[in-house]
Amino acid sequence: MSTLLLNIPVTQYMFYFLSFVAFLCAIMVVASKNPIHSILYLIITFFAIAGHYLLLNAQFLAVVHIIVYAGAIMVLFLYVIMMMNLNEDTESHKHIYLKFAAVGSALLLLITLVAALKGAEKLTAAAPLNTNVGLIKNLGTTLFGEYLFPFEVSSILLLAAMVGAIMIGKKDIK
Amino acid sequence: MTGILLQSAIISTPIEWYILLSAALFTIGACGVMFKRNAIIIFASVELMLNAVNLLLVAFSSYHSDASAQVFVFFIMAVAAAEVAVGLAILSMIYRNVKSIDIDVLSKLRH
Amino acid sequence: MLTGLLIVIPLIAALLTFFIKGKAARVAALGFSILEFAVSVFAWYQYKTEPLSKQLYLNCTWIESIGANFSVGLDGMSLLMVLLTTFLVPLIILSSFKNEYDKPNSFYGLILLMQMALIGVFTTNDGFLFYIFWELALIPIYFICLVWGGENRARITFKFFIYTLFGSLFMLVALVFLYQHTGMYTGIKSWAINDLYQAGRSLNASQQGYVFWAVFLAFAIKMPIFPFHTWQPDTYVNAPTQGTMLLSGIMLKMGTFGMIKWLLPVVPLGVANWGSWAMLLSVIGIIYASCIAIVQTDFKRLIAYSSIAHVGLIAAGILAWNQQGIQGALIQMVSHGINVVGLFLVADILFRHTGTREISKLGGIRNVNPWFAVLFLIILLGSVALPLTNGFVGEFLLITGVYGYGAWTAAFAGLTVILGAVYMLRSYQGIMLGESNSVTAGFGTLAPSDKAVLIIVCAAIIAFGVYPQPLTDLAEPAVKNILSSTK
Amino acid sequence: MIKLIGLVPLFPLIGFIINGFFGKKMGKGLSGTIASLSIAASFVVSLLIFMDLQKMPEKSVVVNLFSWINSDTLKIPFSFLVDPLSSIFLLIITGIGFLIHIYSIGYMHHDEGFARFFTYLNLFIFFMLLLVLGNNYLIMFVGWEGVGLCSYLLIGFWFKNTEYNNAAKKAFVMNRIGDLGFLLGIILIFFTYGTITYGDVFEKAHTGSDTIMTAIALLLFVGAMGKSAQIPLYTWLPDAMAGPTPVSALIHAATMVTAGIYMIVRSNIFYSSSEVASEVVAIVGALTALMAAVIGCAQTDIKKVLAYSTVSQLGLMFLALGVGAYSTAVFHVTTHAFFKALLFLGAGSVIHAMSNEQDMRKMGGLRKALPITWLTMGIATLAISGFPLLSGFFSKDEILAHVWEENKILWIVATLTSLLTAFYMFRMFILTFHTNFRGTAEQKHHLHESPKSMTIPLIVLAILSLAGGLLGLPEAFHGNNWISGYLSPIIAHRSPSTLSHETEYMLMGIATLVFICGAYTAYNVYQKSKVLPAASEKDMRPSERFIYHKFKVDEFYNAVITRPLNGISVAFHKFVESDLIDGLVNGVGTMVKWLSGVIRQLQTGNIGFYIFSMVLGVVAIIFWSVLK
Repeated sequence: MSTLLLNIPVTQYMFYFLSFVAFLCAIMVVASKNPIHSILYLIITFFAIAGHYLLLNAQFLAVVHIIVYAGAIMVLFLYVIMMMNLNEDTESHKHIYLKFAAVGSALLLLITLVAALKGAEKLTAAAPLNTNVGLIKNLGTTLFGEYLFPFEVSSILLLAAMVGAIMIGKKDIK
Repeated sequence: MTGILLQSAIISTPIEWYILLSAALFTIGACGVMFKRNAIIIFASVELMLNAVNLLLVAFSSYHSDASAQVFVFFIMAVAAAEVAVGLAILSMIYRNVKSIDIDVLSKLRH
Repeated sequence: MLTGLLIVIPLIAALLTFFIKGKAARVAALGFSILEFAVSVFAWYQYKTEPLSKQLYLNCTWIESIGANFSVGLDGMSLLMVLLTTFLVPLIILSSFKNEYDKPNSFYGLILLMQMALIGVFTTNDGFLFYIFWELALIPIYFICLVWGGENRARITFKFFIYTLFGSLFMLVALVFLYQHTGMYTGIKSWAINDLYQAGRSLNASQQGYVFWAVFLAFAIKMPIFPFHTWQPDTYVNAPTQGTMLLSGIMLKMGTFGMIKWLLPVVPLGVANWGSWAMLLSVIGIIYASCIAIVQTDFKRLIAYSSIAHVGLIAAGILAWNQQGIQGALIQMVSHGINVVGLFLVADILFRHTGTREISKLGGIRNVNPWFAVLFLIILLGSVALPLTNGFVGEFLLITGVYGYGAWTAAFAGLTVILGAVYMLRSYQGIMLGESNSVTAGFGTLAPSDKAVLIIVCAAIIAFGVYPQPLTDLAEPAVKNILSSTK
Repeated sequence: MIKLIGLVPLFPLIGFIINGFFGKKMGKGLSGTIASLSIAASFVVSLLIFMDLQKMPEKSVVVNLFSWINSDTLKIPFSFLVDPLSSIFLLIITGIGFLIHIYSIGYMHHDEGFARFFTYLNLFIFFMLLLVLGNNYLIMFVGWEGVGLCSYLLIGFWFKNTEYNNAAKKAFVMNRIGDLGFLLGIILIFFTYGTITYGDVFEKAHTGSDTIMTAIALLLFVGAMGKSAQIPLYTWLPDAMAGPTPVSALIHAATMVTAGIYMIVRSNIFYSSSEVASEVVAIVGALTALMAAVIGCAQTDIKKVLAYSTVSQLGLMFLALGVGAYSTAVFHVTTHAFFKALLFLGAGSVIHAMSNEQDMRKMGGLRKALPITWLTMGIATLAISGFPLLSGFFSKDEILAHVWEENKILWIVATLTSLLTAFYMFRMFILTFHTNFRGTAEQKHHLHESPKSMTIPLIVLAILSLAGGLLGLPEAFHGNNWISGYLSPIIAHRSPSTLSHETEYMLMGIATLVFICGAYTAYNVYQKSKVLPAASEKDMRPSERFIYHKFKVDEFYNAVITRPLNGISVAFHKFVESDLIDGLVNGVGTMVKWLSGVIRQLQTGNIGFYIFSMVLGVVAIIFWSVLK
């Protein structure tokens, strides 16, 4: 492993860099008091994750991820925050014990998660690595072949969500 | 070109690192959900958690050379989008009525 | 086919009745119930000519994956219960003609729905279906009591509902447990009654004990047997009279019938080990309920307790598990159904004409309306099992059956003969005899519908008392059958 | 003719139905006529059947009507048996029944419930006939309970009076206590012999063990105790005098109360096979006879005196049964039916004349106003007291002779009873008909002899009371004791009398002496010294008051049975039911509710808390699965 690390430093460094950015920004999402900042940090996190996707050979997914999350969802978030005029930190502070408890239990979660996954049997990569899985062509065949029905169902879900959002958002419902 | 670059990425980085990263992101998300009171930030934290899972899925997908996991990521995205759309609509509705999205204020269900 | 028809007719009738507005609903309901009675009589005729006729059985695949079938059929025992149901429901509907109920269409619709569920319970040969009908019967009566009941109806009906449901859940667990043990040889699990019998008998003694108590609890609450009876008097008093009649006249028989068909043949070892405890409860219940009936002041409540006493004797007869005991139980189930409907109608008439059911406030109605007194007396005699009334045939066989179980048990169970006379005559004297007072002086004449029901009930009481052959003919072979299958 | 036995109970049934449905509309004359005619028809048929039976060699005929209850081996047909025993009872029931129907037409003439009275009376005859005609124990039981019902209805005939109603209820419930014993006896017979048909049971009787036979005999005797008013179930009979007097005559003297004797004679095989049972019967009978006679001496109500006299005579009959003199008991039933019915009807005539006054202290000197009643009642009094050569003399003497043979102590008791009987009967007779009139002037003004319809039955019964002894003329009088010979086919073990004629003459002499003593004492006290019973309770001596209150047995029962039962019932109702059992049931509900209240605190409504606990839960689950 160490030889690999020496031999191919570029991707390794990219991994470290992206991970560092993602981790830091994620913390900032939670830590910053201004909601707008939070969302902006979240966007950076998403970009970092998209970078990971690229590293992992999932190019199409990376693109979609940016379009959907950073492009659509986060804009929606910002839009709503702006609309509500929440750009300042309006929230009163939670009790300090509660914060400790939250952080504590989160750490507990982390430990258990890591422990659980560590206990899993050693993973070995599939022998011939197929670099083409992340290509549109491949994804398309899988999506419209094996997962055609769930795909259609998810479209209904989206439609329902859309209708629901409009219905809820309407000002006065008779 | 990219293929070569990325092929080496998955070989060079053991899967455990991805696991660790996703776990960390997931935990941060959970932490945010737990101690923030602003409903929108809670939403954002949930998104973070979802993305942590997505990341793990993609990592395993590459590892096993299996496209299915990436398809699942699509579905998760779809669900996340739906959730955000409805959730934010509800929040704006609540804000319109209660003038707050502080979850501690929203404890009407109790009674 | 006929059996299917018997279940479907009330269902359709109920649905149609829901859509009929106003008073026409009760006429329609009466018509439908009489039609149903006619069909059941035809089924009886069919049974007489060809007992195993295909007409009487229906078996359709229903939920194949769990081996549940829509399987219904009429043997002598079921036919007896079905005839009781179809005979009583028109009477119950007719007896309501003088009561003005809100939303009559729902009221009569629910009665018919109830009839459907009851017939289902009595005819089904499939454990899964049995449970469904069993619970289905609870729903209409719940609404009847809740919507048209007396003052405390919400609390009391809730208690009744939860209590019986609680018991039924134990039965469900036991049935599922039995189901898991079916198909030992074939490997195919099934809810068919014979498979459940086989499964039950293959269990070891302690397992059978658990199944016995779980199922017994459900039946004991439904009947009810001491000490699971406390929901019953309140419910009987608070429910509208027709609801009470349905509860005591027919629904109670679900429990006793269930014991004969769904409990004792299933777990013979459980019965052998624990039956004596159940018997003890039944016998205690007889004496206990009779004693309480003696000091009741409300006539309806008195009947409620007398009903507990009677049911205790029926249960004791069943638990004795011999020809006379079970046959007596079946006949007494029919007799008790008829008598108790008559008694509750009397209580209702008293309340309608005088505004009270307190025995101490009544008195001297005999002076005002001698015919009512005579009809009441006949029903009462049926209830205290005077020979040549229907009550005697059943009670004699029951005591004989219990004697076969144990002489002292029979002696204690037989105390009902004495105590029954005490509380019944006491109430008769309080209500009917003596000088009439301001409450009873204006009692007036009976409405034609009431009179008709009372006369039919009295005629049945005497007819079956003098010539019980039709009942025994139905019951005897069925009981022999079920006894020989457990030997 | 015998095949038409079904007609015998059918006529009263028809009479009952006609009177029941149309009695009120028909008017009194027609209603009474139909009722009496139906009994007359029955009587005629019974008589014909009786004649037929004499000619038959086998002396017993079974007539099957239909099969009644069927349950596997328990097969109970509705069938009738005609044999010497039932034929005698048929004649008594229909004959005396007919006379009393005639009498009632006059007696009840002013009553508004006239038709109802005859309805009940006809129904009673119907059930009584079923009782004696049945060919198995259950049919007997049908009649048994049926007559109990009629007794209930007739005691409470004047249903506006609470006291009468209570008496009726008491009679029914006490009878039911006996009935339960009877029923259990029947069931035991079934389980022992597999049948309850008389012929089959008696044939196999000895296959049962001694204990079982004793048990059967005792259980049946419990039934007889209730119906025939023996200790301890006798207290209902005196109270039963609340009914109209013809009812007392028919039901509570002549017929229904003798059902117990009929039943024991019918099942005599069990008693003759069981020493214990016979002894119990004899002792209970003797005690009842003596006790009732003592109480009878202190009563002032004319009907009460007769009621206790009935109880006492029934006791004598049971004493006879207990010593194995079955046919003698039937003989005494017959003669007793004659003279006791006569006494009651005579008393009824007196009461009728006295405008419903029953207290003997307010009567006296009625001889002139009521000559026929005086004469007939005089005959009956002589008969019951054992005046030589009258019916009661023979039957009672026969009983005494049999008791003498078996047990001298019981004989003394029985003789003492006879003495008391003579005393209180003459006391009653003298207080009623002789000495001075003590009633009000108005009553005196109204005094009249009863109408023909009432006096004719009196005369007929008086003749029967005079001549009834001919039925069982003892050998000592060169008679052949017809009744004993006639009944012999149905008696399993006959113990022919071994007494020499000399002893018999001696016993008769003693009986006569006893009669004279009793009668003379009464004459001395009430006629000569003109002693009157104390006018009110205060004037009585303590012992007298104690007897007047019937040894306080009613109070004793009240304290020992009725009140504890009520107490237990109230306790059950108030405490066990609502607090204990329902409390437990509701307690479960309350507990769930309380628990929910506690757990509900977790539902803070704070989303953060929910998420927090969710995370902890997830951690716990993962942790647990990892550890596993």
